[in-house]
Amino acid sequence: MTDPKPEIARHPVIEASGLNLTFDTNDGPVHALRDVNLKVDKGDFVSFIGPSGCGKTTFLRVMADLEQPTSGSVLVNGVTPEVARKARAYGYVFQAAGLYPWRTIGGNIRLPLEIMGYDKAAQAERVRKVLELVELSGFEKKYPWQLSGGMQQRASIARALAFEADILLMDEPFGALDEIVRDHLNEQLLALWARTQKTICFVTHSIPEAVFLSTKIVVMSPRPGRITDVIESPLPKERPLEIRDTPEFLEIAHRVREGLREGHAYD
Amino acid sequence: MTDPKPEIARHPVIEASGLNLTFDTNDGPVHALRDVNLKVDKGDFVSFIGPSGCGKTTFLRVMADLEQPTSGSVLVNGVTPEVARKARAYGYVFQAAGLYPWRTIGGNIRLPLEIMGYDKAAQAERVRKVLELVELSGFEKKYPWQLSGGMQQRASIARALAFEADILLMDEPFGALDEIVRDHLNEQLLALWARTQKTICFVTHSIPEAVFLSTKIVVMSPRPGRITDVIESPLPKERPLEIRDTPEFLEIAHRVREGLREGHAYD
Amino acid sequence: ADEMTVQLKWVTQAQFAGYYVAEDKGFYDEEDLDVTIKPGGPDIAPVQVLLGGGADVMVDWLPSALAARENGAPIVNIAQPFKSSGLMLTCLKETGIETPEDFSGHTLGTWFFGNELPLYSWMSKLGLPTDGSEEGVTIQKINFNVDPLLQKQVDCATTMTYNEYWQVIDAGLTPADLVVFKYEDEGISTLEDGLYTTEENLEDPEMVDKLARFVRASMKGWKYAEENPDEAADIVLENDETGAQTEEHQKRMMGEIAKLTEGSDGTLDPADFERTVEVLLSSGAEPVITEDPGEAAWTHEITDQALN
Amino acid sequence: MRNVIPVLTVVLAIVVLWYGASVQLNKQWALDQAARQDRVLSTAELVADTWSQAKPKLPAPHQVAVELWETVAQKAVTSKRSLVYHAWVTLSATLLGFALGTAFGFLLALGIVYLRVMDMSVMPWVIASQTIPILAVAPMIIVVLNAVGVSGLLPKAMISMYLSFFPVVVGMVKGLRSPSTMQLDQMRTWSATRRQEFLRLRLPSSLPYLFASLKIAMAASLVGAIVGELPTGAVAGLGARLLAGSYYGQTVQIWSALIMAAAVAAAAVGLIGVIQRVTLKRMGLN
Amino acid sequence: MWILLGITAWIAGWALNVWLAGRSASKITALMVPILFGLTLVLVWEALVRGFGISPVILPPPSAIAARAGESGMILWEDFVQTVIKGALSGYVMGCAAAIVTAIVVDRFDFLRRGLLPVGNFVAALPVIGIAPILVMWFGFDWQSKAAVVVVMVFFPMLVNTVEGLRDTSAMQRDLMRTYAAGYWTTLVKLRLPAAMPFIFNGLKLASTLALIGAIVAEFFGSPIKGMGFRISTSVGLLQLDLVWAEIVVAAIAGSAFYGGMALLERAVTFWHPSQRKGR
Ligand SMILES: Nc1ncnc2c1ncn2[C@@H]1O[C@H](COP(=O)(O)OP(=O)(O)OP(=O)(O)O)[C@@H](O)[C@H]1O
Ligand SMILES: Nc1ncnc2c1ncn2[C@@H]1O[C@H](COP(=O)(O)OP(=O)(O)OP(=O)(O)O)[C@@H](O)[C@H]1O
Ligand SMILES: Cc1ncc(C[n+]2csc(CCO)c2C)c(N)n1
Ligand SMILES: [Mg+2]
Ligand SMILES: [Mg+2]
Repeated sequence: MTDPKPEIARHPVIEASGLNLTFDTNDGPVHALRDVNLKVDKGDFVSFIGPSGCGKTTFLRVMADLEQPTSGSVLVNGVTPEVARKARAYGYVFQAAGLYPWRTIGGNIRLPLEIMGYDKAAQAERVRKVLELVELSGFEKKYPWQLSGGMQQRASIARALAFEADILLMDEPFGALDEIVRDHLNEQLLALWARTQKTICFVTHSIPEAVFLSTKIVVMSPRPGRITDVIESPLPKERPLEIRDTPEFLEIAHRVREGLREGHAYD
Repeated sequence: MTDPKPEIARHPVIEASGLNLTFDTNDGPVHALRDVNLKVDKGDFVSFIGPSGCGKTTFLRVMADLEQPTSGSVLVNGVTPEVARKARAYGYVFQAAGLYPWRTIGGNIRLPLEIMGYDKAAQAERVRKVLELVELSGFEKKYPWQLSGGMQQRASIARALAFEADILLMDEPFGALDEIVRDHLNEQLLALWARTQKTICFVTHSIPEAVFLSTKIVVMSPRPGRITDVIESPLPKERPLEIRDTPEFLEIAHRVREGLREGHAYD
Repeated sequence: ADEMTVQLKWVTQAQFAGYYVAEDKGFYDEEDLDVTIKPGGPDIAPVQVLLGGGADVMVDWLPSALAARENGAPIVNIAQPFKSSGLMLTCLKETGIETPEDFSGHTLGTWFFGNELPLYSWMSKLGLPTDGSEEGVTIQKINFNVDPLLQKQVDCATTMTYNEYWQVIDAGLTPADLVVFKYEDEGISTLEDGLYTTEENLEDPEMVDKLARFVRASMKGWKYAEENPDEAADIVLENDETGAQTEEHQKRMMGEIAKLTEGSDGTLDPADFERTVEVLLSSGAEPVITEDPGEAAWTHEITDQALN
Repeated sequence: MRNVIPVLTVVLAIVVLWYGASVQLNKQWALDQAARQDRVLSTAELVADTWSQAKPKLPAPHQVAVELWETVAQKAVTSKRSLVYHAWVTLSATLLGFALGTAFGFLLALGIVYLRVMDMSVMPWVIASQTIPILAVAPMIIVVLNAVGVSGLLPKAMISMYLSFFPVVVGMVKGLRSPSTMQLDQMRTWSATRRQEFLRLRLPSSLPYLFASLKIAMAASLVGAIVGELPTGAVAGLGARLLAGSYYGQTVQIWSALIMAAAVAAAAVGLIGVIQRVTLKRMGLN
Repeated sequence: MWILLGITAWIAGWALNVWLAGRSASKITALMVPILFGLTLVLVWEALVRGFGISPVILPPPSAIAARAGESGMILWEDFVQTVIKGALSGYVMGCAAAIVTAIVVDRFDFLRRGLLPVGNFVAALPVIGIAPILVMWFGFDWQSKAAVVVVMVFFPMLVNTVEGLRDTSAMQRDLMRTYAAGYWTTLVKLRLPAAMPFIFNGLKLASTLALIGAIVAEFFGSPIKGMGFRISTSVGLLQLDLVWAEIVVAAIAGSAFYGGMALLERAVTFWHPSQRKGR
């Protein structure tokens, strides 16, 4: 998204303004989000990065109406998250795979389709397609525990892609995978995103991953959880893996790393 | 360990020859390790890297006498793993923290010391020292669930360091940590290793981590699990974080990546 | 003093007044006996206690004693303080039953454990099938209380002249609301509360002597109780551990009991024994005894020795 | 404490239902009695009568409350007519049986966890043992024990034990096996002895299961003690009260004995709950 | 002599089992070992009864029980039908169904959960032997009152287990349903009930032994003149202990089979649960 967009012409997909969220715990309040402002446009690929406990998950959950902000507001496509959720605007990939053990891989992917009332034929077709996408064709009849951790992760990504939600919220989806698989899935995700014009919010701990994937990188900092930097990526939409050795790439990575370091207590 | 060592003069710390391990499962045998040969010398820092399911954990478990090889042999300090285990030669850090919830952090670290019959004063002294090492002083009285995931990981590392085992077996100890914390702990581990001359076997999914830490990088490949490459690192023992930008470093990283890629089905 | 344990057939009540009186009045002491009286209950089979060594003598009814004997328990009647039977069938008048001929189509509740046999033999005498058909009667097992009658789950129920009948009255029904058939009158009576011991005990002369002394003292107790019913009832009440008995009820019970022990000096009348066996064998139902046990099941040895 | 209002509401609902049920179940007798005396009852009279019968099918709550008050508060605790006395008799057998059952169940669980033979052979029979109706066997147990010279509190306690060991075995087997493979492997890498492994790992991790089992075992033990009282002459104890009440159709007495039994059980179970909370808290678990 | 034989039988049986258990675990050894153990117990019983000359009216030897069971097959069958099929099974089905429905309601309304469960705990502590006579008084002598006792006995364990099970979904699994905007019923059917199955089966297994005992015990307090409880209670009075034990054996077999059946069903339904999977 290097070309400038007419900001006013349409609603931003996500618009958080003055967002605060405080958890009340026994040892006092935890400020998970403090004065968070962010605008995400249609087709953006936004990465969230920051130390453990800085509120990345919480922010995603607020967008998905799984958590209520203490003050401030979030608008999704100009409506509240609740309305958006009821309109089934989201595909959510949780930090852990979270497949239902009593359903096969196919059954797990079919679950949201059943709930949303797709007919049988459409269900089968979609399951086939997304399984292919994450390279799990042939595993449809297996149960989750018969798959390795990485395969489970991919199945859960497939589940979120099966119904065509416009907004994808992904919480460290590639956390448990090794570098090679991760690279591979990064490429796949980018291709999918380029093809479908989805808006993606993506949490990661990996700086290269964030830089490689995103049009916008949000750096966060803990206690209280807040946004410390928003970096618009100048990288082109077409991104071969080799782009990671270009100076632009390293530059952005450096900026992210600096931002991150500020959030830590060391040095 | 760039200087050549007299190989015959002393026993290698770990010597695997012709090692095979097959798991019998319902759907037939799984070849977790096939014809594995490896020699680890005293003071080596060996990293194991490879795709999920290639037998890294299994290999570490065989060394620690937690799994019996189907054929072939492993010798630890010239004796069988069982004898070495009974002589308490190992400190083992498992993939997950695995702290006992009913003991405080201090209590958890004290546990192996109690079992090995250290006296009270020695226990207290050692607990204090290792807590300092992993920067958890002040958390001795806390229970595991009162700590963040990263702190739990560090506590479990401290537990393995508390009794002075000569061999440290670490299975993805830094898996759940973000980049900054990880860098920090990498430095700490290197310092400890340099100071104590321990032999360390270290499993990781991160190529930079493996290259940064090791004197020897073992690349493995799945189905059947086997060693495909053993890379002796030419990097000096003194390793500031910046070494990661040197050409030598990138070179080795490249070689590891290539080795890894071969183990995968893609491209 | 010689120790001795007696196992009763039922809970502490005036039915066993003779033994409590003998204990309380020192009649056992006079015979140099130290007697322990164990109360019974629905879950206690006195025979088991006797054979298990938990008691030396037991109070039991002849039908169940004979059943036990046939099943391999070598027990013998050594005395029979109760001359007549207190069993009867109590019916609600409102059901229209006035004579035994009216039974057909009704439900008769009886205790089991051998108590059902006289009823079966009565029914077979009357020619009434007991299969629950319209022309016949339905036999229903009831527990040792009168609730089923009061709640009209049965039309007639087994009662004792000295206990359950009065519970019906106490519940608020009047004798006019009831029709009773005494087993004694219907010719189906069987021998109740007798004293029994094992064949093994009877082979031991020392034990025989002890038993004779026990029977002598107990009969003395019974005769005292007959003559002083109110005092006997008080003694029973004092010995009741559950604290559930009432004075009024026990005094009345003692009065009724006295009628049953009247005329017995403790000696078993062989004719009564024969009659009981006959009733049991003629019941037509699943028989608890299949053959006449004959004279092996009773002895006069103890009573003869006691009464001399 | 935030449970107080919901609990009170439910209790209130039960009491209301109870009063209604008393009317329903007792009215037959009231009507019959009236008919026998040629009287006609008004609704008010009918209701009043059903709530005050001497031997109701279902006594009204206040009748039970009055009986409880009279037998608990207004009698010396040593009196045979005091329900506290009877409750104590039952409780003592319960506690002894509970202790025996817990110990036995614990040992059995140890055997099952550590000995492969026992694991394979004993468990099905432990389950089968619990399908035997104890009420049928209790008299025989009492007699057999009597025959070998055991009498008094112990036979009753044995029956309590028979009922209470089962939940302990099941819970402890599960609990002693609850440590993860990783935790067991850790112990191996430290080459801990079996004893150390048991004391430092298996036992602590089984405690939550143990407490859950103990609560069930305590309730079962009370049932066992009551069952055990019946064939011991039913001279004293809540079981004896139940029985005596049943011979004489004293429903009010039955119900107050029942309520007392439930209260004793609830108190004993509650006590275990307190111990559980204190222990687990000291161990840092919740 | 007999006592010696008993001790020998015990040692031999145990040794054989140790040997069997030491060998690789096949289906056959898994079945053989408990059967052998049971046989050993029976042998020891027989030997002890004969050795100590215990009267058959106190404890009959297994041989006598077997003989009696052979003779009285018809009676045993009739009693089995009356007690197990009519009483226990119907009560079990009603009680468990009612408990599951109640659990769903209780789970829906937190107020009820907090109010009902503590009170239910108290009610569950009421001993059966106290409740049975009352229910027999209310529901009559036939199987209906037995079913009622069974309902009362199984209801609470089942309720507690189901409530527990319905709560046993992870926050993530529930959140996933929320992101699909799934309604209460969809969530119940597609997530909470399947997730609750291991707990529900725990309850069903527990309830299976309770049901049988409940039905038998209830018959002690009033029954038509058939039924296992009836036979047991009256035969004790007649000292026909062999018949009593034959009934007890039938009860134990029926109960174990019932339990085993539930365990098999559990295996089929909750095959996915870690406790049902071997290895890792
Ligand atoms: N339900 C909750 N109750 C109380 N505190 C909470 C809750 N959920 C999150 N928190 C706190 O809010 C803060 C932000 O948590 P969050 O899960 O959003 O972090 P995160 O950035 O996703 O971290 P990670 O990288 O570990 O996933 C943390 O301090 C956490 O302890
Ligand atoms: N107990 C077991 N039974 C059967 N198969 C097993 C067992 N343990 C491991 N395996 C199999 O052996 C192979 C090697 O497993 P291992 O855990 O060593 O992999 P790994 O290299 O540590 O993978 P990861 O990166 O996921 O930790 C895998 O295919 C695994 O499925
Ligand atoms: C075999 C047999 N066992 C027990 C009793 C019970 N019982 C003994 S005496 C008595 C009268 C109580 O008022 C009762 C009910 C019985 N009748 N027959
Ligand atoms: Mg998170
Ligand atoms: Mg591993």
